Amino acid sequence: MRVGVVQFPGSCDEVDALLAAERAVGAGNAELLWHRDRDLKGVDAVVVPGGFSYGDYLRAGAIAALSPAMESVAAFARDGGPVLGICNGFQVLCEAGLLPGTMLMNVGRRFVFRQVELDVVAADTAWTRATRRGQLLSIPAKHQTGRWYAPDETVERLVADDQVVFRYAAGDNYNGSSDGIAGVCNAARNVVGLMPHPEHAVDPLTGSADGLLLFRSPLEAAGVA
Amino acid sequence: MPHARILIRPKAGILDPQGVAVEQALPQLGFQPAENVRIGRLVELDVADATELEAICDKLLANPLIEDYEIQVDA
Amino acid sequence: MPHARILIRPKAGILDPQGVAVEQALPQLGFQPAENVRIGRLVELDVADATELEAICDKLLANPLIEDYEIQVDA
Amino acid sequence: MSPDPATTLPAPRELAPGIVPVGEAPGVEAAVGLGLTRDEYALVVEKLGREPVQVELAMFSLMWSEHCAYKHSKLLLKTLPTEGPALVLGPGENAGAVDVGDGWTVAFKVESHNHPSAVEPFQGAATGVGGILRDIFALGARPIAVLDALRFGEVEDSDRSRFLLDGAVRGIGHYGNSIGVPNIGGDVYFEGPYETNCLVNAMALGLLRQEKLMLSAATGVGNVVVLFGASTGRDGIGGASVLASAELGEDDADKRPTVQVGDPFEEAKLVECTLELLDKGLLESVQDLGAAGLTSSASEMASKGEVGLDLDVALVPRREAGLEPFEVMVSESQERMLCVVTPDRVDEVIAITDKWDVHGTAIGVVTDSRRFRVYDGDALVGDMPVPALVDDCPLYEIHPQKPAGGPAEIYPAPVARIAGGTPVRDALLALVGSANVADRRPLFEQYDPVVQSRTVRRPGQADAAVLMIPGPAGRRAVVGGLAGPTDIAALEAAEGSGPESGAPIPGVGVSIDGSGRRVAADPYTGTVWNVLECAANLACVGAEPLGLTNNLNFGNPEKPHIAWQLTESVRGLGDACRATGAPVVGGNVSLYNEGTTGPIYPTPVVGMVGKVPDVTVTAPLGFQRHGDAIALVGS
Ligand SMILES: Nc1ncnc2c1ncn2[C@@H]1O[C@H](COP(=O)(O)OP(=O)(O)O)[C@@H](O)[C@H]1O
Repeated sequence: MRVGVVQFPGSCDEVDALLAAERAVGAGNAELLWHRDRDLKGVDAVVVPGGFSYGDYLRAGAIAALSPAMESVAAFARDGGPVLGICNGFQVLCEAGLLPGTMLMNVGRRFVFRQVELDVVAADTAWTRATRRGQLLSIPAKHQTGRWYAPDETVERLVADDQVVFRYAAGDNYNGSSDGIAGVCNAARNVVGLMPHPEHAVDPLTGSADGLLLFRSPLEAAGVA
Repeated sequence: MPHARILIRPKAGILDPQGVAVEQALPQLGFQPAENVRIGRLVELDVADATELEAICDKLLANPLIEDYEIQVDA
Repeated sequence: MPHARILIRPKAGILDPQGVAVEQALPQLGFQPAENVRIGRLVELDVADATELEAICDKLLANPLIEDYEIQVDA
Repeated sequence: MSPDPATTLPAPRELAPGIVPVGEAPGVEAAVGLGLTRDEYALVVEKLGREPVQVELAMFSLMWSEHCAYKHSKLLLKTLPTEGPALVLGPGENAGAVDVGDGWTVAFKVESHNHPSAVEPFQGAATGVGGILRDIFALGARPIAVLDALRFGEVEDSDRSRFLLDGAVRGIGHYGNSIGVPNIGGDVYFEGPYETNCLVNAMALGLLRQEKLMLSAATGVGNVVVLFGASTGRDGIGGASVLASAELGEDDADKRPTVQVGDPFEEAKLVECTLELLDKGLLESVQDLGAAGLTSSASEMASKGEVGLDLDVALVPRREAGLEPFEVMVSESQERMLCVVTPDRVDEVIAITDKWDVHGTAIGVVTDSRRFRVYDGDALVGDMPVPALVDDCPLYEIHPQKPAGGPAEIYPAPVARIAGGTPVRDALLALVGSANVADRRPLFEQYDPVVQSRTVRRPGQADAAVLMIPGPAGRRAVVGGLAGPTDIAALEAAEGSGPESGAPIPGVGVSIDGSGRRVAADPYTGTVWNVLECAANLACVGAEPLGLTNNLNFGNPEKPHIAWQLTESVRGLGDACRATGAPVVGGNVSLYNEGTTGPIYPTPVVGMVGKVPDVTVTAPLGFQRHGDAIALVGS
């Protein structure tokens, strides 16, 4: 199993995502995909990492969503390929129309870093098969524009269709996301986005290893685990 | 090149924490209270072809889920 | 309450990285190139006393070191 | 796109004897307006053999400023110990560096951005972070951490101080968070003497293989000088605007922004581009553009390489029309780098700068003239001996005198916030709720402490921050290049290292400290304390000090009592360094920090780096388990 991590100018967490993926799928099995290239190099799963793609100017994720690499990622996703968007990457996937909703400025208006608890709501997506429903994951969140928003009708539909993948545990929804939603998936359940950073939770030495479960999940889908 | 100005506003009903902060700050600074404070973006640019502006807004400058826009082109 | 609109722009000569980013993105998206793209803020509000607006801009809404502003009050 | 080198690369120009730069000499009054003394101006005239023209006067006034020439502190700084067993690079380059083992080097430096932050705290603090990061990657080191030391007036009483605190913290966060360098610590104090002169000091660390260390000396006559990064605007020209030609009338004065605006996105690309250029061995030397812009970076590169430079300002990419040559030479536009390249590699260098969207431009050439010649197209607009610019500024002795009445003569007593007789319970609550004691979480929570996957102890978790070195990301960068697949786990398995192996994982501890009040009370002992506090913080995470950097924030050294504070403080710093075995690897001096209410507390900020043999056993802060014994160590 090979994982590709898209690298935009201004990405910050792409190397962390790469290392996290390697820990999960084996060394040498992850590589960076340059934003200007359409070639996904035959990878089996794609991570759109966090950071400030194109400086996050205009609107977080807006310019990155239109890059050549994202065109290929969209096609890959439509064909059922597993795609994970983290933080800025989640915003990029929303801007690209691959995931519902969008991100607004935190209610507190500031950038906040905090280790939060994530409640797994759906354990049957391409990126959560290694978790259990109701499991609490300790994962850092860090953003200024991380208030996930969708109109009420959309939220109701997502809840009904079981497309809510993560919620913030009580007290941890510091950005004010609709319905405490921290991550969602598409209808086909192969594309998942979340605001917190599982790639920063893959080693107990740096705080938690709970995030590894996400990176291991595509393996289970592929029947490798 | 025609000069254009695009006003981008948060859609009605969406919480605008910056607007709320301004509303709260005004009386504290000794000003009369204000209402319906909304903070958006202003994009000004010279374009070769003003008919492209709507597509530019839809595709890049504004997010229709959360924002409305208004295009003003100088005569 | 009179409705006012405040256009806040980066001062001439001040680096506007957002404008630069948009200017570079447009041709990449297949649009005609644009020039002098500047991105600022748009503040809309209803105020009790429109004569206070200038002071409000100076004190709160704009950063006079790097931004210019223009006040438009609806008749 | 790539130009034909034979026709377009700048080449040394023949200069007929007797040719002097065009233009009138602005004269001695303009020089005084720019901060030179009359004696210094006379010395410039002597060195040039004529009066300086506009570009030359602008350049001399910057190079001979306190900021660039250290005229009032250089003699004192020479007394500091700069040798140690782990030393890789001492003072004099963009940053200092120490050996942390296994061929890994950590470069680090602290720098102040006090004045810009007092004017515009968000941009001032942000560009402070941007500047110190450039110093780090100019050495070829990947920036791995930022720390910040902040001093403001009493926030409980002062709207202004709250505004400055808020802006500075947001600015530091904005820049560091956006560029992907973790902020792993700092300190903050709120005291009256900083009310009208806040301090914003930022420290950065970088990681590199020792053999990759890049110095800034320009070498190789005929080599090309390439500028890359942001285009040049009128940022930070403020002071030099007395030189502007008359056609710019009064009304236009406010069109000259003095505030530098930072663009972390540009810098993020600059980091990757610079490191790729160095990794591929394409550069002879590289230097960032900081204070005094092209003037100081180009002339210092020439001075270190003992060469001359011809530079054509007409080739410098501009952000706006109408910049005069002197404005290009002194502009402090951010996010720019200058490098020296052999002519055959210019195309390749420019292609890599294009890949990263930080387009390089050849603007000059290394000569054997030992003169810095500035052209504007065909016109010669400046011609100065490099040593005169860089080395010949007079150094001044300062005249210390201890204030007879002690510190009380200089500083008002701090405000008492808890009245005598307050019940203990209330006093305790007031104390823990007071600005100087309260939890710093609301502040450091605005910074990303974990990006790059190296942070073992982040703010609030221990007395010093702890990073794994090299950490998985650093190891990968070196083994395979970040873009290529690399077998880290296999490497770890082969070495018997890695998280599951149980083998020790090496790292560094970092701390930054500097209580000004203590130094005001007793400059010598207070400074010793600051160093010892850093060392003690390191000890708490099991780190052995390897070296330190410092930022001397003081008032006007021409005043005898400030001269005394500075002299005593530097004496304390030297003694404490010798005692802890940590040499000074670099630093910065910020003088004339005086507001309307008098001088700031003398504030030597100390940043110390130590080696942690095994980060897996560093103890966190706080009592861990019920039933553990509690011991007090020391007397
Ligand atoms: N300006 C700052 N930037 C980043 N972290 C900070 C800053 N000020 C304080 N901190 C962090 O907050 C924690 C507590 O700081 P402080 O009260 O100064 O503790 P100490 O006295 O143990 O150094 C430390 O981890 C420190 O690194």
